[in-house]
Amino acid sequence: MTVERAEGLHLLREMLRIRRFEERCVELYSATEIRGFLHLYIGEEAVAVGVMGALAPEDAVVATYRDHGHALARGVPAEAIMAEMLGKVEGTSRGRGGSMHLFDRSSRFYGGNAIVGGGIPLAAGLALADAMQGRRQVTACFFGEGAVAEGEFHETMNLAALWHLPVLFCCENNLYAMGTALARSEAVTDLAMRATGYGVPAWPVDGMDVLAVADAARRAVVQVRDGGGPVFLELRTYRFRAHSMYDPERYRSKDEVELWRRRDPIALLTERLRADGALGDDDLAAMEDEVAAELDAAVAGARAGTLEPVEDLTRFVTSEVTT
Amino acid sequence: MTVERAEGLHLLREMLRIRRFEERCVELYSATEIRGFLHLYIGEEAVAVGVMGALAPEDAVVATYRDHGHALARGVPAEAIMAEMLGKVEGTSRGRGGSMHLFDRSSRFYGGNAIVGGGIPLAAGLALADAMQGRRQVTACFFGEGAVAEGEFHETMNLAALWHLPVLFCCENNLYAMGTALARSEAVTDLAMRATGYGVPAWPVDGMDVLAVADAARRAVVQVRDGGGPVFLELRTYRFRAHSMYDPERYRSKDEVELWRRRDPIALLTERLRADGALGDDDLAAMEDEVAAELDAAVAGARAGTLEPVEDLTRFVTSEVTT
Amino acid sequence: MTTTYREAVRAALRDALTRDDRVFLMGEDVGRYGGCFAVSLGLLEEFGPDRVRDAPLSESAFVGAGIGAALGGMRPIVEVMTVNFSLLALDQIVNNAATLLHMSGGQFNVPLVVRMTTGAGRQLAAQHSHSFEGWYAHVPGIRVVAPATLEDARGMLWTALCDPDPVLVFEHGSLYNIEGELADDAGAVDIDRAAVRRPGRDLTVVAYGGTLGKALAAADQLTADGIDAEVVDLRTLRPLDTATIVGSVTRTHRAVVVDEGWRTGSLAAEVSARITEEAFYDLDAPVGRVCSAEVPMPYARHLEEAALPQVADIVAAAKELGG
Amino acid sequence: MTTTYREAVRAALRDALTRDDRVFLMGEDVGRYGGCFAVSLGLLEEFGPDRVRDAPLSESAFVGAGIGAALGGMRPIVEVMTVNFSLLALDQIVNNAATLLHMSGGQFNVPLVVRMTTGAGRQLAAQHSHSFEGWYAHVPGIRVVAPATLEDARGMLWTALCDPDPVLVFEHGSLYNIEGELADDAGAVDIDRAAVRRPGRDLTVVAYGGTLGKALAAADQLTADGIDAEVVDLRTLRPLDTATIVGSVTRTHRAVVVDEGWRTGSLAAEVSARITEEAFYDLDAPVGRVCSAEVPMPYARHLEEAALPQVADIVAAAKELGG
Ligand SMILES: Cc1ncc(C[n+]2csc(CCOP(=O)(O)OP(=O)(O)O)c2C)c(N)n1
Ligand SMILES: Cc1ncc(C[n+]2csc(CCOP(=O)(O)OP(=O)(O)O)c2C)c(N)n1
Ligand SMILES: [Mg+2]
Ligand SMILES: [Mg+2]
Repeated sequence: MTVERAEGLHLLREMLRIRRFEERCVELYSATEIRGFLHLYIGEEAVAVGVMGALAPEDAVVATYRDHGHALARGVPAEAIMAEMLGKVEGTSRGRGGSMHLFDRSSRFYGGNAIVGGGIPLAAGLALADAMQGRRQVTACFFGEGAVAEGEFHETMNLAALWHLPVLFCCENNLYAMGTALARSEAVTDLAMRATGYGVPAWPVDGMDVLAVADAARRAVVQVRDGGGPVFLELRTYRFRAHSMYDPERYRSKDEVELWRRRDPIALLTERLRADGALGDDDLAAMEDEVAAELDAAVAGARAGTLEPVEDLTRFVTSEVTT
Repeated sequence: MTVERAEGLHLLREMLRIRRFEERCVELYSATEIRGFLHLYIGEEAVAVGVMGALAPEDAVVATYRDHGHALARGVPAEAIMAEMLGKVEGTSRGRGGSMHLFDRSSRFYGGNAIVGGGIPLAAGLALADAMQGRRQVTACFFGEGAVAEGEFHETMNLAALWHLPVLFCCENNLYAMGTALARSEAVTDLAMRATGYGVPAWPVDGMDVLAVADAARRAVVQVRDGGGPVFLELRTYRFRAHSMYDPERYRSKDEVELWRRRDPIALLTERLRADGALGDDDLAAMEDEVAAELDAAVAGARAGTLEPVEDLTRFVTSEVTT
Repeated sequence: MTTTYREAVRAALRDALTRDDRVFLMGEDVGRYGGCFAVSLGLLEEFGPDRVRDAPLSESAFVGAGIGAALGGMRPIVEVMTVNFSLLALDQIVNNAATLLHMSGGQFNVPLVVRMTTGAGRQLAAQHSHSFEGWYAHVPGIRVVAPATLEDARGMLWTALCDPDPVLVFEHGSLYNIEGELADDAGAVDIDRAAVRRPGRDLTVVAYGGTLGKALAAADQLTADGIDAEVVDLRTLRPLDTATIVGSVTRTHRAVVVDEGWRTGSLAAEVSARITEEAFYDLDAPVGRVCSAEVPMPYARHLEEAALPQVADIVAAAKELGG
Repeated sequence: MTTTYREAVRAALRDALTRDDRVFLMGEDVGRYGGCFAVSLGLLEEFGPDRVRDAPLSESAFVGAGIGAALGGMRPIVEVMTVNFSLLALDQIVNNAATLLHMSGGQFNVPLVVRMTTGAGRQLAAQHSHSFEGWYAHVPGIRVVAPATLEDARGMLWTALCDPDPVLVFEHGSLYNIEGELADDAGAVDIDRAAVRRPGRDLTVVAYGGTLGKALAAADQLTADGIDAEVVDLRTLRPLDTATIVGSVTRTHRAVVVDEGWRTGSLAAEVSARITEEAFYDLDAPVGRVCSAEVPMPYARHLEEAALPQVADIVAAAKELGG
């Protein structure tokens, strides 16, 4: 498939933003500026970047606790995300959600859910609301392959298929749920095949090739938006780092990780663009500089943010204005 | 397939026992001797009778709230079941369970579960215990087609397939979950096909033909007992009466019910045995008399039963002896 | 006009569906079957299958879909047949409905109404007789109401729909058939305040939902003993209207709290603790509790009656406080 | 020897797996990952994948399978990573584990142990910081324990496994790293009685699990104000050892109950109500409660600290009671 230069550079920049953002998070976590659980998206950038590119601004997104990449690719400002992780009022959730609970009304980003499978029924409901109100909108729902074992996945797949709901199910198959390999969690590991069992069109995608993801997502979104009912994408990817910040990684071999690192989505696209002559050394350096500048500003801005007054502890338990 | 006379008569008698038992229940319910919810098995007799015949005494059974047929076919005395519904100490559960919660330790009958899908995980656990203790036993788990939409069904199907557990899943597809037709509950209505999606061998069976059920169950049980892992049987049947004692039946047409009544499992087998010259009018009359006598005694015995003293209200909340 | 509690709820549903086309009713058998307790009978014919939506047996998916639909601009009324089954959807209610507003720093409120039947008294045994509304009343972010009168059955729903946050409505199964007079122009009522249903000088009896009638009957009997009891109907279980409760107790100096939940950890414990915290020096005797015995509900009628709070128990508890 | 709470739990698991081959550990990531809190690290290597069994992300299936395995003669220890996720298995625990013995009229007991982490304090936000052990303590048919010391972490498990009925063990996440001395021959301890961890004359502070340490610290601080506080560790949340609690309060005449759950409907409410019911005339002041603020747990450290019961809050509550 041919890649238009502008699009190629855009995809590369977006993946780079996520990669570098996550690396900043590691630093801030080690410096104990970020606390709690921190799940990095390093290695999986092509998935969020490829899918988000296919969505329209009025579409909706539901993500998991591993949500920095989704938020960034959806256009949530890096500074707001960073401020959230520093627990600041300027954060996406005023510092009340943290890394696992990023939300953004303006881009219809519905979080940031830390219960495995917990966000999936929400996506069906968002799609139901669109369908009942005659809006030609798509709800993209991200979840890991581990969630496929949850009852909430099953119930929602059936409901979405039964009611023909405009949901794009994006299964991020990174082969592990914490330390549990797919084969120890699913009797049938061909997840796209599993999805078709619900009568939902499904196909596997190379989740390390952002162009393949973008292409598959575009086709899927068209089908969903045109009233074709839900579509399921199995995005085959890999997490290069620990499940959360620290984990012994006794469940997979260094060789396996090494093998996958050779298919680093950013390296793959870089090669590709170089080969096409669409990317030169200085282009890349410039891009890195822009991203670094953006993240420097994001971290500085986040640090300069303010803390919610303790007197406001119980705000947002119930709504302050009637809608 | 040829039917051995003795077996044919046995199957007929067992189905007749259930049919007549349920008819007695209707009388006693109208007389308010039986209270609470009462779900009748009339029309579905071939399923329980056919499957139970394939099980060994040391096997285990998990049923639903529509459990009279399963209990009778498993050999639980009619009097104990009747006494349970009259709330007597002599009942299968000392009158504490009622119609929906029949239990019998001696035949490894684990109830009688009134949460749709709630018994399914138990069956996997019973099978796991057999497997871990090296017992070549089978656990038969009955549930309605409505339960297929529940998360507990999905999670357990995967677990049983993944761990290769000796469970015989018996899906009683009577086409309705209360008033909800299968097509309004499942996007894919071919349930046997759905089961194969979990890597579980599955096949549909004519649930109105007790010989077909018995044959399918025999083959399935052999496979499960020999370590072949779980098997799923979709038993296509129909409930001739309301979901529970009373229901408006606004969800299905009289014609549809009439059509299915023409495939009454008892009538079908009777014809068959007559045709084979294995059953004469007086054989049938004699059988009816024996069943009537058994049920007269059961009702009389149940009525003569005793009520648990109110002082014992909180017994059996925790065990009285350490096991 | 003379009407029943069931008809009052139905009138409220019809009214809501008529007034606001964002409102829809979703749940198991709410449509073709007419509702398992015949509450929504006729609404499918009137409003169509889109707005009176039969759901598969997937409690967590359709409750979660209700949350998502609320996020998407609809005003869903989700019916969970009974509180017993709501345990299967508890994750969605607790981890999503109740927390999304806060986790999103105030961005996403969830205008959802969930109706469910609660309580015992119809010999439905251990899996169909729970009273878990006290558990829901523990959760910040949701409002919990329990209509005990025709006026509240008719009027609470619309107010709940106008609430920007999730509201759970608990209808006690024994109330549907109660009959009485309801003003033709009966409409929305507040869902904030408890109500004094019977003024009295000597003792405060606090009750709600299914036990209000028993509390009033007990109050009548107590007059024979020269005890003039005041009966307070909680109406809203969260947030509790402590002012009305404490106001009454500071006048009467004695209180008995009636609750169909198991005694330990009951809502009655919370009411008792609050009364002691806020009116300790006004109390002439310790706050009494009349709750259910700590036993899974037995089927047998005499045992179920013994397990549930009865008028005689309330009378006895009241006399024990002396005065 | 010096050891940690984590090591004490691991020693208890190893001991149980060694002593009784019916015992096995089942849950998410208990094996290859070594347990999400490293509690079961090394046990897979020692006892093999059959007895240290990694389960898919199917909380309701593997908890239900644990119940079934217990029925089948095994002694399962099921680990649910955290109480937050246990909501997905609540139906199995409440409707099966807790009720089967009673529903079967005493025929089927469930010798199951379920371990889970509970509590907040690590900035894990609204979906990972619940304390629902109070809910479980509401349910007849199960025993609930909360080891707060090294001795109890080491000794409660074996006693729980000897119990013929279900026992839930709640380990507060903040305890795993506490270090201290444990006798080399430390073994089984009772799971019936509360313990006076610090004798005192002026006031009783009731706490358990994660709040015991704070209660003891508060007691130390109170000496400075000349208040000699007695600290009672509940240890077993169901059944509550009312005798020990009330015995203490009748001596001290004042009580403060500490509980990390939300205040409304907390276990502290039950303890408060019982003290008032049984020691009203011995009380010099109303029973105080120190619980969590009624807000989904915020991520930001200063807000989380403000939401949780702290030593200073206990000290303040104690002083408020005067004396
Ligand atoms: C219901 C539930 N169970 C367990 C957990 C703990 N947990 C958090 S992430 C995770 C692994 C999920 O794996 P997967 O769905 O593949 O997503 P990934 O982390 O690989 O992106 C687990 C078990 C949880 N958050 N929710
Ligand atoms: C979890 C749950 N949801 C709802 C109900 C109410 N209910 C009882 S039986 C039933 C229909 C079940 O249909 P199916 O599984 O097909 O079994 P059938 O009654 O047809 O034998 C429903 C909805 C329940 N008991 N449990
Ligand atoms: Mg994964
Ligand atoms: Mg059915």
